[in-house]
Amino acid sequence: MAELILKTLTKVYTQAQSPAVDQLNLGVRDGEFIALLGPSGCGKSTTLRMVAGLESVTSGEIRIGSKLVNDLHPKDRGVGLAFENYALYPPLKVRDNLAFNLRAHGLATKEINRRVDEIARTLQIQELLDLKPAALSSGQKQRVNMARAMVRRPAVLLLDEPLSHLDARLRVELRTEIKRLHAEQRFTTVIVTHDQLEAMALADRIAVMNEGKLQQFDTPLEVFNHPANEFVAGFLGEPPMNIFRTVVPDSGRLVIPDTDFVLLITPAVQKLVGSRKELKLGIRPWGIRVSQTQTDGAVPGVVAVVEDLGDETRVGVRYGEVLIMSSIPVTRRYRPGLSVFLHFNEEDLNLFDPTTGERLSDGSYPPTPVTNEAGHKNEVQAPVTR
Amino acid sequence: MTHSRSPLAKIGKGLQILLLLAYAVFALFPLLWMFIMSIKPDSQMLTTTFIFTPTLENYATVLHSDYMQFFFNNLIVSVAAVLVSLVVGVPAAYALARFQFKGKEDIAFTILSFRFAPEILVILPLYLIYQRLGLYDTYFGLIWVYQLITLPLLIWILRGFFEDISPDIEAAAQLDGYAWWQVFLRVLLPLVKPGLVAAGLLCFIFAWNSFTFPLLLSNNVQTSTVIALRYLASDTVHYGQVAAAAAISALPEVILALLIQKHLVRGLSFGAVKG
Amino acid sequence: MFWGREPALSITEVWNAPMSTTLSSPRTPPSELPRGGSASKDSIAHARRRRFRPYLVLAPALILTIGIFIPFIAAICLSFTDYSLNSSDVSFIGFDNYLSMLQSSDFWHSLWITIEYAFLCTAVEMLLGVGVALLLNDENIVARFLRIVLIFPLMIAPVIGTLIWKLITNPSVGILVGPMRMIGLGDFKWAASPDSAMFSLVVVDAWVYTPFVIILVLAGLRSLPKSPYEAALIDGGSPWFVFKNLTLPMLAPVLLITLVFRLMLSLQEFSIIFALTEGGPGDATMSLSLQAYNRAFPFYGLAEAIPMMLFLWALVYFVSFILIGFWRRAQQRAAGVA
Amino acid sequence: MASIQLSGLTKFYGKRRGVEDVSLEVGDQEFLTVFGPAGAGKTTTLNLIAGIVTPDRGSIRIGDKTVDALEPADRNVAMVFESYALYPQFTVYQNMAFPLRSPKHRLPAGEVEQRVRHFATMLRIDHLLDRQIQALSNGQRQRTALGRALVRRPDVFLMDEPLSHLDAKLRHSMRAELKEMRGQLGTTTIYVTHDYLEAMSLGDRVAVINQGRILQVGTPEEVYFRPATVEVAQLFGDPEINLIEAKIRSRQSTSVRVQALGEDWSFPITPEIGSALDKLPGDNVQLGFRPADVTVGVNGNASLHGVVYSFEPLGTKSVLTIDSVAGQRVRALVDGHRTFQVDRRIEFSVPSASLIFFNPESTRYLVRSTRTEGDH
Repeated sequence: MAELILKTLTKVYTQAQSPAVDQLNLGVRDGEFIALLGPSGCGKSTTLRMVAGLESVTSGEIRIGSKLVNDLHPKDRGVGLAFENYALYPPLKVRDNLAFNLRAHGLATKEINRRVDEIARTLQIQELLDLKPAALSSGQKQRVNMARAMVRRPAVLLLDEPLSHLDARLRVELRTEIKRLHAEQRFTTVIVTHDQLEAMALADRIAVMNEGKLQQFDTPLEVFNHPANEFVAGFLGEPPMNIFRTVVPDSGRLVIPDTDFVLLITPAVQKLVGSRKELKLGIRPWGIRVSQTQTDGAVPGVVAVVEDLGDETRVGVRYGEVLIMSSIPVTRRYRPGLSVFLHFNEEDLNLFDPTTGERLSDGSYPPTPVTNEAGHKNEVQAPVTR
Repeated sequence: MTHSRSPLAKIGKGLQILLLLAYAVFALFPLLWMFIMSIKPDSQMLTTTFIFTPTLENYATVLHSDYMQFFFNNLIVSVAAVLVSLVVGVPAAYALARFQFKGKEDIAFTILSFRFAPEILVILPLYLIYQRLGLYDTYFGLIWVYQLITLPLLIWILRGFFEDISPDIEAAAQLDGYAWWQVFLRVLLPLVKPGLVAAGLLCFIFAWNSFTFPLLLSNNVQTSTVIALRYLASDTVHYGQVAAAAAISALPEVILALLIQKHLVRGLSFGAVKG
Repeated sequence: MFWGREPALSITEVWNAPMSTTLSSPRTPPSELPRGGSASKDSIAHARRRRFRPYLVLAPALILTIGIFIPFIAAICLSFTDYSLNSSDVSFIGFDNYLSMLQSSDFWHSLWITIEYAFLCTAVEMLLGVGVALLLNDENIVARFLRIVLIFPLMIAPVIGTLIWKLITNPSVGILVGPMRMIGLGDFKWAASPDSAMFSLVVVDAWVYTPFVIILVLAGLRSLPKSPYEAALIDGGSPWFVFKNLTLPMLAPVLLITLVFRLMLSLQEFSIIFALTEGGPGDATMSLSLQAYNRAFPFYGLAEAIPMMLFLWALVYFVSFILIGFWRRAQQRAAGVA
Repeated sequence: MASIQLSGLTKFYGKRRGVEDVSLEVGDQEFLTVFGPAGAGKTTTLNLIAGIVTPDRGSIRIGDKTVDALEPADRNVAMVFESYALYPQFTVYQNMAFPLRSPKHRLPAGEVEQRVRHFATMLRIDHLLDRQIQALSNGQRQRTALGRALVRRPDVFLMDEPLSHLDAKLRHSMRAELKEMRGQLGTTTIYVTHDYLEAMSLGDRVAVINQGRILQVGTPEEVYFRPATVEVAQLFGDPEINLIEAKIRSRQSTSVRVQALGEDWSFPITPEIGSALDKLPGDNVQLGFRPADVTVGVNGNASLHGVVYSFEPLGTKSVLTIDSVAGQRVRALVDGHRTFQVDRRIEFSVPSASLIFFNPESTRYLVRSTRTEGDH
């Protein structure tokens, strides 16, 4: 176990115009679990493969522990990698798959068996040891894949999209297992994923990447609640954050042109807006309250879509090209065509510069609501009672 | 991979290239030699190896001889054989790829097995029948028997190409209001066109190369492959002309081979290995 | 793959899954048939129409090939007669042709030659081909160049290839005479001597067909999944360890199918032998095909030739049948099923 | 416009069951979602209706005619394939116009042009009409496939997982757009999906199918709040519903005391629940409750105890996995602002109104409190 440091790590493929990974700086503490999160092609897998030594480094440094590993052979870096497509050795039994690395490093058979049995117990794959990979289900393959990465007790454990090929039920199950396993074993772990839920659930910190560049590196809640820019805001959250362009005709109002959308803003917010005439407004569906009664600052609209999804209802109101979705407690009340009012929770407003996409911020706003299990305040949504 | 910087790895790399070059010499030198001979005048044939006065005389002689007649015979028979195979084989390949029916695999294997029956075994009875039916020494007779070479190959290659097309596309076109044969003509055929071209060319090459069939089932209507060999057996050997004849016969194939390189693996293995 | 199919692709998985199950077991009853019950009359007619469609589409190809199948049956019939090309009366003589074949030393000699030829050619080509393919599976300029041009010997007619080798080894104009003399083999006679005729044949056959092996094996190598090798890189296995434990088992199906093709064709090779030695000198390279040819044509013994060819045909099928069995098992093993 | 009637549809692929005895009625202009996991028989059902696959048994009516003997081209249904099945050699325009140039649906060139443009505009792909299919993103391909189906104005729409290959963000917005568009089209639609959110959001009714058999057909509220079987309950919701075995210790008219999760607890019941429990053969009952309904550590009056096994924040919500006293794990969906330490002891409770009762032997639905379905 060790810390992992990436310093201005860059990868340029010869044919490509722009770098696959661009000046990436990242420090992973000993025992920390971080996620590289981003859409496909954002450079997250390339980063992971550079750390593993499967991809050469164009410039920059990779340090594991305090050792520079740029030019080290993959087998000498002390990393374990769980491949996205499992990459198990098809002709070998599970046991031999797990023992491959230990044998290559010349461990005694007795020690190999002990280690294999131990990791098999941890990942609950004891009864699979004498099977070949093709006989395994995808969930089992993934467990073996992880076991193979962990059996060598790596300094850094690398997980490449470990859950992406599993069905929903297995995904949730294995996600919990990984989280628990990390809590117990505290491997320094880097997970690559495009699934923001996975990143949020598992990681101590999330590094959001796009087009080879690091967008934000922070704790899940911070990334979720205070996205550094429009990209991060749009990428995290399901259903996605409503992000749309508004103009500021005069102080104190945000407007979608040619529609009924007129949002009154407080001086505090106006201060962030400054003298801009245009900006991107982002608000998560849970930050909007829907009602049939007008209150101060409510935006009128007509219901376009209603989705009843069991534990929640989603109501969509259209303003020209913009469909604003809100998520509210289950209710039978709303039907398309109904006139309603949308109340925007000020704390949940995210303002982005329309050209750079950067978050407008004075450094302090808004405060992060933090609570613990003893009591909770700031409930965005009233508890559902039936 | 990125990790081969040790001296041992460098030696290995050098050895690898050396061995490859050795094989390249073995594989290519004979062809080069054929070309050298073909541009060597008869007078210098026995006295020189690499240094001589190049000439196109051998080619001129061959091109003005009756060899060209045999060259065109070969062309006619091979092209016609491929065309017949295409007309008959494309629907068959489609049926074997898509439809589910009784005896499907048996039919497919029967067709394939023709390719692997000893040619002499086929020729012996055909020789008699061809003479009875007046097919001996005719274009038609050769075109028909060439089907043994071209048809199994074409059907098995194209079957793979048809199988590569998602069945959804076919279903979509049917739902769009087209009968199954219209779907076949308007949607599927354009999609397998690359495969069609590759398979057709490969069939042509094999038909062109055929030796045993024209040797034994034809006499005056002869192909260049057979005739080239006879040149060498004749009493007054003009080696340069033999080499030129061989080069002329080999040239179309070398060009075609380069064209279909991408699909060659599939073709050579009857679809067993997808390259 | 043929002879047992690959699993379908993921997108069309649902659609294809049932298809591939029927495909792998050719004798499953056609699934388009209604199984009784409450299917309406119309739908039965509909199903019947659909059922005949494939045969309709296949018919031309079948007619054409069956047209050639008829002579094959004729051949079997002829083999029970004393038919020959130079006499007009034919009588039924039962198994005489077969019995005399089995008693003839020519036949056993030719059978031995056939097997020797096939074994030597296949062995040389497989070893050389696999070796070269492994060396070629790399990105360097020589490999890239060779990958393009190595198919030339395979593409030109084997007879033309043989012709070229005849020129090369020709004692008066051949390029090989000088070098051979230098290494003390000045009087090496190639195809002209019974001692070296088989060697010469193998050289020519290997020159023509090694590229075939290379191309298939190379394709096999390139279709191997990359990620297990990356895993092995991180795990740190030695090259030999990786080759033995990963490459060889995963490549086995391609190796076997290549072997099948080469054995089947070299067992019945005719044109190279005919062009280079015509079975000679004497009967030093008189394989079954040549033997049958000689009986049937110069000596008019058509009916005697047919049993030999039937025997050869049976041999080819027997060998390939066994090897295909191995191939199927290797496929499963490579996929990790068995 | 037409209704659809499937009766006793059965299709085996060799020994493998595609669907068995599927009977279903879809009303005119109804939007029915068919929901189930991979390999449940959803696509087979669509293929049977479209005529791509012939049934072993059973019959299909579209409108007032039986279509069993009709070729796919003659059934006047349009289908959106999961793979999109676009013609790769054509442009977007040619793909969308293809049905209108067929012998069956041929229209004059002018009208073809007008219709293609109309629907392309509606789907916001009008600027892509001259593009080759290879040059399109997944979302654009999906819209093109939808467009090709829409131009036909068929009797019936069949949609096979049209959103499944889109990324999560696009899937949410396309779902909402599709739902908005539904109203404008008014064509009978069968929509296949493995995403329960899609099934509930889009469907007037949901047909839940698994292993070739229909498990339940009902409104989204019915299948979510009154699942016909434990299996149906497990298919809806993420994380999955909690299922526990309970032993009834004692019962009054308005409350019941059970042993479950290793503890004794009691909760109030309605008369309806009471009479359903009376009909049970033994003392055992299976209880289901959704993670969102679990309340954790409030007011000190929680009746159940456990240890935090794992805590996964998801933003607005977090998943809390609790090791109960009996060792069985319970998942709770808690507010995103709360944090929990692994291995800490906590208390939790399950509101009685959220409990779904199942017969433990047949795993069939018994009863739940009438105050459900979000009547607030």
